[in-house]
Amino acid sequence: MRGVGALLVTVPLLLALAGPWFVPDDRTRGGPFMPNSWLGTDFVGRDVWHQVLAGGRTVVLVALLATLLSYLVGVPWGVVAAMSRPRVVDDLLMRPLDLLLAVPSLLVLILTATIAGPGLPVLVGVVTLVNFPDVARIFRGAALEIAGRPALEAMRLQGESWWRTSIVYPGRSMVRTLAADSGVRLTGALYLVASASFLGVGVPPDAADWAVMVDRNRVGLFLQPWAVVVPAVLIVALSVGLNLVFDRALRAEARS
Amino acid sequence: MSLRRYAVRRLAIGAVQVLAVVTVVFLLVQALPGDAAVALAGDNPDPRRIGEIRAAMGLDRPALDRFGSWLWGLAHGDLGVSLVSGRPVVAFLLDGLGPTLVLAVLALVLLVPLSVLLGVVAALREGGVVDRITTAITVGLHSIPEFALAVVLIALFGVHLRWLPPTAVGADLLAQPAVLVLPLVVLLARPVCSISRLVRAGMIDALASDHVRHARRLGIGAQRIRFAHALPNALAPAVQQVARTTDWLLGGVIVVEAVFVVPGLGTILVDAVAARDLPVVQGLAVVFAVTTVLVNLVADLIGFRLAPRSVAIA
Amino acid sequence: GTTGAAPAASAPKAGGRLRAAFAGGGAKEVLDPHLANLFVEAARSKALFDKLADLGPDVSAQPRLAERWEPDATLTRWRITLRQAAFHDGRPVRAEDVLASYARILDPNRAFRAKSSLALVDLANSRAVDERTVEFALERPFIEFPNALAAFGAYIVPAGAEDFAAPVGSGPFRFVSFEPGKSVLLKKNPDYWEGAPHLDELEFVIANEESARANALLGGQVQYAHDLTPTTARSHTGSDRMAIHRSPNSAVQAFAMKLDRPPFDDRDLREAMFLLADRPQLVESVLAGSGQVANDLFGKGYQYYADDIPQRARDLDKAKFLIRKAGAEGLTVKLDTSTAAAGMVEAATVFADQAKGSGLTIEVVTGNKDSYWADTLKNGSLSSFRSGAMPIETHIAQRLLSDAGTNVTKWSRPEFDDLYRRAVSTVDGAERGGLYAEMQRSLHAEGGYLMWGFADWIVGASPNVGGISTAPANTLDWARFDKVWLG
Amino acid sequence: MTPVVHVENLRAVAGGRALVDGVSFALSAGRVLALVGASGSGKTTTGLALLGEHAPGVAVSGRVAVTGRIGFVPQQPAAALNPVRRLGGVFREIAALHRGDPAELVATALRRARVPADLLRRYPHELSGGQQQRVVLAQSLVGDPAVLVADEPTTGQDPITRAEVVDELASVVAQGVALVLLTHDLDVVRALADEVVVLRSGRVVEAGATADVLDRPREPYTRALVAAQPRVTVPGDRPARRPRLELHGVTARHRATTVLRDVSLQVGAGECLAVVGRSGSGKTTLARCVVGLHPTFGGEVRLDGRPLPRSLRKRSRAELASVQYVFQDPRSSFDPHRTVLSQVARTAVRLRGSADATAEALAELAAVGLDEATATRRPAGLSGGELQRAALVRALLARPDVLVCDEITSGLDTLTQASLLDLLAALPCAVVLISHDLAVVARLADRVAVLHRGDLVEHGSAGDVLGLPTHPVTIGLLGRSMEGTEEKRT
Ligand SMILES: Nc1ncnc2c1ncn2[C@@H]1O[C@H](COP(=O)(O)OP(=O)(O)OP(=O)(O)O)[C@@H](O)[C@H]1O
Ligand SMILES: Nc1ncnc2c1ncn2[C@@H]1O[C@H](COP(=O)(O)OP(=O)(O)OP(=O)(O)O)[C@@H](O)[C@H]1O
Ligand SMILES: [Mg+2]
Ligand SMILES: [Mg+2]
Repeated sequence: MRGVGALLVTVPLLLALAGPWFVPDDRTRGGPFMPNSWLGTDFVGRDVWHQVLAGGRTVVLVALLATLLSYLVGVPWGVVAAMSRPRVVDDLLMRPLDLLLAVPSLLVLILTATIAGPGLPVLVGVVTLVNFPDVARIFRGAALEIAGRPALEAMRLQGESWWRTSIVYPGRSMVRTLAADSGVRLTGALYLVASASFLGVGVPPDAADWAVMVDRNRVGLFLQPWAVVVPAVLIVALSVGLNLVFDRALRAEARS
Repeated sequence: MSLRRYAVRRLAIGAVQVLAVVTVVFLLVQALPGDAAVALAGDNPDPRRIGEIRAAMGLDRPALDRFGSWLWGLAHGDLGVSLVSGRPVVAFLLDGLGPTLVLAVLALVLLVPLSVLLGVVAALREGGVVDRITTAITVGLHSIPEFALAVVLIALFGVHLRWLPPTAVGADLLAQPAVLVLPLVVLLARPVCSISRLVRAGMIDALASDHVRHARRLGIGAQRIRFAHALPNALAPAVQQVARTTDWLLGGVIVVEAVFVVPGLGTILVDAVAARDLPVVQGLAVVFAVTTVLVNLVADLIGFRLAPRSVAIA
Repeated sequence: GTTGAAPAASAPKAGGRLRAAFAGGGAKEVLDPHLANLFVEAARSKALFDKLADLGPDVSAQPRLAERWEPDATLTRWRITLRQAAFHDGRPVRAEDVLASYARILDPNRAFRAKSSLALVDLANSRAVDERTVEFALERPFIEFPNALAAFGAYIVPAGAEDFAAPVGSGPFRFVSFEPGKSVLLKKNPDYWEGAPHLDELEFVIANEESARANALLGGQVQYAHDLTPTTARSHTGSDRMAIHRSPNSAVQAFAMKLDRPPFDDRDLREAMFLLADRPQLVESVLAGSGQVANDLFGKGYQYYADDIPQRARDLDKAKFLIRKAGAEGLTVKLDTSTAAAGMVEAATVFADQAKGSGLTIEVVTGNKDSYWADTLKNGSLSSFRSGAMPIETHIAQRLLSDAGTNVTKWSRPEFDDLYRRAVSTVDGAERGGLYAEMQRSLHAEGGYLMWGFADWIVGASPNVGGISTAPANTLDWARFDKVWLG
Repeated sequence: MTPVVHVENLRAVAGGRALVDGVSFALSAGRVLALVGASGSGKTTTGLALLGEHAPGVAVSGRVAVTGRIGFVPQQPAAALNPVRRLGGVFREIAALHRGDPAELVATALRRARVPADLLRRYPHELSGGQQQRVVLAQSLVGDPAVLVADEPTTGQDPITRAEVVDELASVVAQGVALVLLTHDLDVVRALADEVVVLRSGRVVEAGATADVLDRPREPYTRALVAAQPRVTVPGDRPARRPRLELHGVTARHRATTVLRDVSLQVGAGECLAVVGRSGSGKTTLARCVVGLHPTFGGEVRLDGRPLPRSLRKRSRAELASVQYVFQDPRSSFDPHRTVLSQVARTAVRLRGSADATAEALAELAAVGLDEATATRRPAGLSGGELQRAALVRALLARPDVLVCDEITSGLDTLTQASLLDLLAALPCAVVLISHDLAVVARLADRVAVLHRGDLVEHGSAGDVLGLPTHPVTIGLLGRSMEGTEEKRT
């Protein structure tokens, strides 16, 4: 098992990040779903291998960026809500999120995407929007618990700096929460990015994008399966690999 | 705080939430490009005709005015009529609620035992082959979008092997349960994965806890320890996740409904948004928001029972 | 043509229930034939109701409930004799019903789709001559009035009908039940004027996803799947579970350039665009070969189509030259497109690829699908375009006259309007044909539509279904279930 | 009588270190054996070995024979109760494992452990610490165990509860159960044990009858252990000094419940004020109001006549330095990721701007018996007693005017405790000492305040309060302490 996770992450990640440099400029077009080249052609007759090379960056970047952004917004949001005095700030910050959670995420997704139109920033924004309330809630809970810890109170009694009491110590204490959460969250982001294309959100319907490829090429599954199978396997490998790596890191951290 | 007072307070907050949600949805729908008249005119967008449609639908009234009268109706239990078809919104909701409820309820009924079973089995074999395999499968499945899984399952079991009907087209869901098998599998794949992982983690923690060790010392049998002592502790976080899954299920499993042709709330939602049929979207938002509030309330009450300590502190 | 392993049962057979899967509009669908908008609504209306005329295989008007029509010499009064037909409740179809139906469509407070086609009817001066004769007064001479009678949604309903919860029509099938967004069940009308249908029952079911329709057909859950993709057709060619029926020339695929604004107010640039398009490649990749190359003109194979105009082909050098001449070198043009119709986005990117190296850059912009047609009617300079079948005259009247409601290319030429007016008031067929040819020549030379292909309409059916016609979509024989049988 | 417990040459090894080394003893029914020794001497390890258990990473060898069933009352009863199960259900489950009428079995066990039957409908968190302890005892008693192992049953309990626990255990023993008592509380040993085994670093130092070992110790270690035990004595009056710290009408609540009502107190420079009271009476809350960790209280806290800001956040460095606090639970008051030394030294850096904080910290740590090797470990590598001392040094490095100590002696053996008390007695600053242990109070306090359910019920010089207690709670606390000291089983 050792190294499987790393391998599962590296292959798709490398393909995604470096792939676009290996796509030839003059790409030819043939008939759709023809088996004439290595991985055949896709639904508009483009070479699937070239599409695979070109199409990982958006998926991976959007998922990574959206996850990162969810944490960048959600963690401070939750921490500020938890640590704030007066407690009204907590309500002011958290009630609107309850509201967001009461609107089904799908409705939010469809409406915001329709309003904003396609584009990677929109996709990143939508995935972030769906994720960050959850992140904020989790980290508010974690921060509340940390704020009540005698260790932090002791530091404040020592006159410790804001930096150490509000950032370093809570940050260190939340690493575990973060690590446990981020594997699942990244997988969820990958999933959302992939689903968005089915709903017609975010990316143009013929973009070179692994998720879009899975959706648009599924009509040709019986004619030319590689156009679906290869990008799908890459997405799954990436998530499984990420989770295995995070799990391993967590277990290692727990042991130390 | 007593359970009842807690519930009443939560319901009051819930009512405010529902109001806020419909307001937000109204604003969002207003912000959509085009309106019902434009959508209805479709590829025949003669401006004169669009103007006539707009007048016929009453869209020439100011937005605030329309929202006001809609709210007034809501206060009287009237959800209004569809802009496009003129049918009462309630009739739409009732049409769509049936199939979605059948799917959602069945999915929930299967979800809990399935994911608990998987989670417990993995936890009892922590680090073993069974655990690793279930972990890899659950993580993998968790990242596969419903449409991709559905395509594969339909191609294999519906079309190639012909074991199961590939769609539910025109079928009465309850009379022909076979049509429900594939949609349910697709619907359950993700939640089962996420919840079973939560159960597994909770179970591992609980099995290592002092109170389980103490229960063992008292001579309580292994099965009782697992299911009566460790499991309840592992369930609390899972219940929250189930609540969120319910919201997802009721919120219209758009993809599953589209792929398997189940004319439920998800389909109505997509169609209504595409048609800019504001009253229908609003009606759906009310239903979704109310359900979400209720489901979360129920989850919290169950959580209260499962983790009496944490609620008492919070 | 029709392909499939097992040939459709050759001899018509009576009986059975056919289930037909269509894309729908969700729960917003209604059974009011005048409100019909979607294919499924058109097909259902056709099964339940009749129009006075309908479009034949060459997309020219053919008599239906009208047995015959005669204009007077001024072409402003039309006498229409109704066929002996009855509504499902046994009442005969009378002149009054016709007038009432048209009055309903033309109601100024409503917005039915056929209204613009029938707008030239002067209802106040039209009358019922007797039970089965109507005399229509028109506001201007119009030889193509039968096209209006065949307009989308111009169905005859019983006088006074307003509630269509259980519709009563004169069509080949009678209403049984309706679940919006899910299904409509009809049974045969044994007294249909054209002879009873073969089928006992007909059920329309809704499946918005193309793959769902194909899967339902493969799984034996439906016997007819409307509107399949070429890929599905290719996947199952030769299968013993699905026969593929293609209707050529059903939908035209195009790009629309606006003539009233830069950069396409420049005739050279428009010509350059015509020469840039590699039509065979577009047909090959976007339509997966299921279609024909178009020649920037609407209505291939339809009545009055000018097929003597030579086919355009790609000429990159000349296009480059023209782009330079128009001073458009280095220019970037936005091509608006959306998923409002199948293949538009793909065609846009393929075309953008084809324009590479020409000096002109085409940037594809994907817009909102629900408001796409209204948006592109007003905004932008270049957009994707697609249209179903209709008579060439209707195409011109609705899209190319100076005052046309949906003039997306902003083609506005007094002399062209004049030619049209002359054509529709010319009784002599040959002379009229000449005028249509002249109009098409000027459109071909400097019009705003870059029409690159005609897509086949693809329908899948169980191999045992017989009698499926391959007439273009939107014509009479398309989705005509009274002629279909289960073998 | 044949022994029901027989241990021979028990060894427990972890990572090459012997935690328990050659322990042997035997015990008959109805008798009590106490394992005593400093924290970390191997008591719990031995007790677990009797159950056939060991901590992960520990290898156990030797012979352990137990006749009949063995019950265990763990060191932290709260953790042994399942937070999501009502007590009744668990009791019924346990009863079902034994022969006899379940209701009868449970009722008997509850009676023997003095748990009121109406507690069965509750969840564990709805019980007080003492009740939790008795519930765990009752669980172990269902079905009549032959042997009971009780691990530190009185640590952290107030004198009244402690006496109750002792009574309970005594009555259990009277019914013929053999009891193995693991404790460092010599009062409890005197009250209960027939035999004593003294452990030091896992080895048996001395063993024998209680009276022999405790009253006539042979080994110097045992002698020191016994000698270091403080007694409750009534101190003489000392003159009152000018008040340094004053509390005026302090009222505090946790959410809706008021836990302190209108408490006014004062402490002079160099004085020691002891705050005593039963568990849950509000002692810790009072301390937290003073040090600024409970900012929502009503009333006023003054230092040298100037009001102190309620919240820690509003206090200046000087004010922070002048009022310091030693937490009740030392382990949780340290960051598990940094070394103890680095954490202790920060006080000197932040509050006094000390140039060589580390050296200063090391010196003071050495003064309380913590060498550099110990101090440079992370908190997990230190025993509870060691951490308690480190926490004290952390506070003292601020050179406070007022030091608030919350139960800083409860987890310590008598020797360590004695050295700590000496240190506290020598401090120049005002000390607020919160303690259950009236012997400790008597040794240090100039003034005593008694809290009961949030009310200040008695306040005065130590001599007055301890010598002539007026409030029933004070009398109860004091009486029980005296009893614990003087009563011996015969
Ligand atoms: N899993 C372990 N690995 C290594 N050392 C351990 C482990 N568990 C306990 N120890 C060490 O074994 C020694 C004896 O621990 P034990 O818990 O038996 O002490 P104790 O006498 O019960 O102390 P206390 O009075 O603090 O409860 C201690 O030094 C402790 O640090
Ligand atoms: N965070 C809290 N939330 C609610 N109630 C609390 C909280 N902390 C303490 N209490 C309650 O306040 C009362 C006083 O608690 P406090 O900790 O001051 O008692 P104490 O005298 O220090 O007890 P002990 O001797 O057990 O440490 C108790 O009844 C306790 O249950
Ligand atoms: Mg111990
Ligand atoms: Mg306390």
